[in-house]
Amino acid sequence: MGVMQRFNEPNIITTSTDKLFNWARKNSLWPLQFGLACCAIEMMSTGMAHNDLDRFGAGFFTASPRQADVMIVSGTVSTKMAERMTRLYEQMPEPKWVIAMGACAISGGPFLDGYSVLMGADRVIPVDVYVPGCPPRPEALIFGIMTLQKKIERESQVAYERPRPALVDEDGNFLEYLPEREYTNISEGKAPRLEGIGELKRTHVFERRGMPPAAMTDVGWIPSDPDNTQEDGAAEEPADPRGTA
Amino acid sequence: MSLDILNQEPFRFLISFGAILFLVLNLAAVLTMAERKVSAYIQLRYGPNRVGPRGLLQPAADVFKLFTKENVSPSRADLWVFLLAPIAMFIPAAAVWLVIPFAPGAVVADLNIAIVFFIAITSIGALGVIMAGYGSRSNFSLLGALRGAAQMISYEVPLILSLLGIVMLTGSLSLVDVVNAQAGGFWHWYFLPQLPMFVVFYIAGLAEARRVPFDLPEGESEISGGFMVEYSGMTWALIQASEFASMGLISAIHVTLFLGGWQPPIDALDLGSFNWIWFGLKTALIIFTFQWIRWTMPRLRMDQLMDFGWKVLVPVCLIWLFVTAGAMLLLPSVF
Amino acid sequence: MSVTLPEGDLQSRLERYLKGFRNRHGLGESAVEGNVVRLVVEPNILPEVLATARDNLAVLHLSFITVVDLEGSFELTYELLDMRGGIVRVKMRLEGEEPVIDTVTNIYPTANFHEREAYDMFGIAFRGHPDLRRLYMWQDHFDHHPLLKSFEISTKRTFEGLR
Amino acid sequence: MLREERRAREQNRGGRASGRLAGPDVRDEFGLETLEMNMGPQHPAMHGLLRLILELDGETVVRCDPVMGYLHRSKEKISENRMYPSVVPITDRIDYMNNIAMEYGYCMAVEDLLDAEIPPRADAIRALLNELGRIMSHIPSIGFLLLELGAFTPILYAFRERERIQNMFEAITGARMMFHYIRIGGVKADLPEGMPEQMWEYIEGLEKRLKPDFMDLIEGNEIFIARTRGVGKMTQEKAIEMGLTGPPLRCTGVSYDVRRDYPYGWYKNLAFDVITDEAGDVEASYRVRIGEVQQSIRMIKQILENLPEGEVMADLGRRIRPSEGDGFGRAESARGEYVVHVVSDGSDTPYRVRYRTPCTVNMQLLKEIVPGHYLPDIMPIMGLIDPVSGSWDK
Repeated sequence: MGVMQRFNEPNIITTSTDKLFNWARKNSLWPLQFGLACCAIEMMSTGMAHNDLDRFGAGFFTASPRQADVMIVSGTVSTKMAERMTRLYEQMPEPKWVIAMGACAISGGPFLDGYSVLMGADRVIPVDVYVPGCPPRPEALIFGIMTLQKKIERESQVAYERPRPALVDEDGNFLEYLPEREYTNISEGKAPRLEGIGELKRTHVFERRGMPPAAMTDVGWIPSDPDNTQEDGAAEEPADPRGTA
Repeated sequence: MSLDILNQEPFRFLISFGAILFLVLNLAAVLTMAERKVSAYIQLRYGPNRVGPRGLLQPAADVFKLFTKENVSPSRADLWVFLLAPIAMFIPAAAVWLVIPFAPGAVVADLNIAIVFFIAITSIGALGVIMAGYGSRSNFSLLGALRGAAQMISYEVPLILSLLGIVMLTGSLSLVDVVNAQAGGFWHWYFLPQLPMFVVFYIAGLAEARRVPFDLPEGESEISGGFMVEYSGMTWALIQASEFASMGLISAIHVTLFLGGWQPPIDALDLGSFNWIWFGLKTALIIFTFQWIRWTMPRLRMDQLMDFGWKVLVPVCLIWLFVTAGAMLLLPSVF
Repeated sequence: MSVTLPEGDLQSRLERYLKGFRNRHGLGESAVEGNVVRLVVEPNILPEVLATARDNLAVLHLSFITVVDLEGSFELTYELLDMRGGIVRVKMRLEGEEPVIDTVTNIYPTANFHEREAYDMFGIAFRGHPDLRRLYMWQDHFDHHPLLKSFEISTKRTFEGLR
Repeated sequence: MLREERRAREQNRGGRASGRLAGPDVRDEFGLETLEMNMGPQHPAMHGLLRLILELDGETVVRCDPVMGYLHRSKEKISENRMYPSVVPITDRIDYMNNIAMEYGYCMAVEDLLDAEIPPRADAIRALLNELGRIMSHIPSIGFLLLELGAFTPILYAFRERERIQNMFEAITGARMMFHYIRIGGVKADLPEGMPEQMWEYIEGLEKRLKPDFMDLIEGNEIFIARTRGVGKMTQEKAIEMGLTGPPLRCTGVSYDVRRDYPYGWYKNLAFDVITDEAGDVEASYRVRIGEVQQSIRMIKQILENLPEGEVMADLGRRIRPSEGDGFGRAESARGEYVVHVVSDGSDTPYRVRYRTPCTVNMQLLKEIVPGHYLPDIMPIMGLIDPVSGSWDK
């Protein structure tokens, strides 16, 4: 509501409408019908008769992201899927929330070692509630939704300005999630036939010590060529814990 | 004196129009709630029960949330068409309520061509579907719109044909006349002599209201929302409201034409000006059967839908028209 | 219209398979072990051996193709089932870092996805494959063949590592 | 008709034709194009993360190209870097609707390497849970088929049964979905006290409920028959050519079941029928699945009637270190033939683990069978294959 943002500080109008809007939003959280992996079965189980998610007004699973309020990332996010997931997140209209369901969506879980697995959904989209478990029980997901409801209750449209950490640190690194992302045309085109196969890089050591290299947090990550990095110097310098834009 | 002014023409019309709009919007909200509750009980669940007493405030929460939701319009969309489509869908669904008699004397406009008005206005709804699908410029919505156009235009034919029997019997196109002609107990209602037409109107009405098994334009599991795949926030809410309003409208017309409108089942139960209770009860019954079918049946395919419409419903209508006409010719004393 | 699956005694059937392969292709190292006919073939005669299996011996089902990276060479296992208890296991050794082998999709169309997977994971090129694209990984964003032993992931967990 | 072909033909004619009728190929003369559409990876009916690149002519599908890999979790690579016992949780997550068969296949492969003897009670419990898992997978599959046809309610009835079975599994294994119950050399623990009786009671109840809750509701429905009969029809040759296994193969009439033809574990002692159907369409696959649920009930009853006593775990030592060689484990999962091929180099970790998942192979069917069908027919065909994305992507 653009009207409310004209106020500089909270007043009786914004706080009372806050109450109404937050009440409405928290009681009508429509999840996106977005089953990624194993946890999707438990997510469905949550919506089914035994643990009826519809009791909380959250049982309407929308097929289109345009009508959804909350995205339940239910399962492992592979690097191939990460771009699609980000796009779905950006297609959802504001206000929107994300629940990371299960160990894989939180950190990569049992597939942390894998070469094709994103280390948690929060590397590409902001996550509000984490529901641990592999997979979490339906009760745990319901608890996650209720936690999200509590979080929504505390939201306000206009608030006193609080001192916030700077967006950019001294080195010029961005500290917050920035939705700017280049979409490349990923086409499943024809492979290079026999003559093209020789050009592929054959040897690569895939390392994950501590935090991943900064470029890896982005979707469409290409592991840096060890030869190139030596030539370019600090172009792809890994192990920046905050990640760069 | 002061109240008499309200009964004068411009004021009377404006007030009743406001009342109808209020009724339609509330009907949509109540029907969403009813839909969720009915589906829940069919599916061995409870349905919404946390918001307000027994979950009755759930539609209010939904509506306020949709009000405050961002309204996304795709960058490649045809913006005017995209934004006008929900309105083009909602207005016909609301306008036909003007000619429906709710109780003796309680009708906003007693048109003498009310049935033609109904037919003409409801066919605008198909235009809204096409606009929504074309304007969103998405493959899914385009498919939904094409399906919607084909389906709604095809099922208009049996819908209109099934009304003709009643027009012949009544000799009038006014809905008030139709209701008055059914006075004197439920055996005088038209669903008995016009039983095939009653069924055809019911089925074609399901298709007109885009309900399962004819919800191909939406086809949630096929084209994930069809023509409304790109709508969000209030525009989506308006589309939903018009869907539910048109469902209520089809039920109300169905009741008015075949189930005696506000006429009580037997004369002893006549409630005078409170006869709208009968009208409401009958409409609610029809709506419940709509919802019952919605949560029980699978969806038809496009070609099967067309086959059913043109090869089954239309011939049935035509045959029964001839039967009705023949009966009126041969047994003029009865009719 | 209908497919006839082999019937009769399993042992005699296996002997018949073995004899059929030996008569046509030689194959000195082949033997029957349990319900398995083990064949070791040279890569260049693989399509002929598989064609014999399908057309002459009516072993209709290609179950899977396993590729094992032996660092320097690849071992391929084609497992064929006659769907009635008998197994024909064709093993062969492909030398070289970037091997090329003839496709068997014209004999067993089901090999399509198996070969695409082998190309994706190991970079083995199948000559004559109708649609050789990567199956799982990105065509243009992931330039490695991840199941090669030269592609290491950093967490190797061993028994000693537990302590 | 492929777009390239048309383009080539247009070029031969010298550019795009004008709107006049000039030849027999009317569609091209008008310059009509097919619609390219992208279904998935996020789509309600794609059973997870499948992407279909479709080319539509009206509502008819001209070309269908499945693109997989959106849930590729590098399970084979991870398995190579783990010790033998700790691969079992990874196999659990392959086919997450029917996990127990996945564990079973892997453990059989390692036991084949080790030449281990499994105690009979462990074997019987494995078969028991495998069949229970099959019911747990098949009944929701039927529900999903109906859900994608537009009927929402059967899935809730199906998940009610699944929930009850999951409760029993939780009592036995400690987990609702990812059991890690079948271990190399046996099973983790014996059945809890009173579980056979509880299971018997449930199975009796399911046998009674199966007809009123599922068969009566689904089979008589005219719309269900109209949507599924003759849809996705394939011949036996086609099915075998495509390497199909499981219900998609058996619904064409080819009687092939790993449990009978390559018997393993306790299945040698059980009497059961391999359910086949002649029609080879979606409705037939539904009938095959219902029949298999009934056969599973029959098998569970047989196992429960004479459940052997004794240990449930063979003594293989703490450190599992098979000698060099190949180990094969072939099991019938709910979706078809599941094979694990373990190659050992004599160390703690497997040198190579190959999972032959049924869904990957069955998915080839889409490319062959969908063209020519209408767009809404894709959903019942997906129900015919009933893939699980963890299983086709590994």
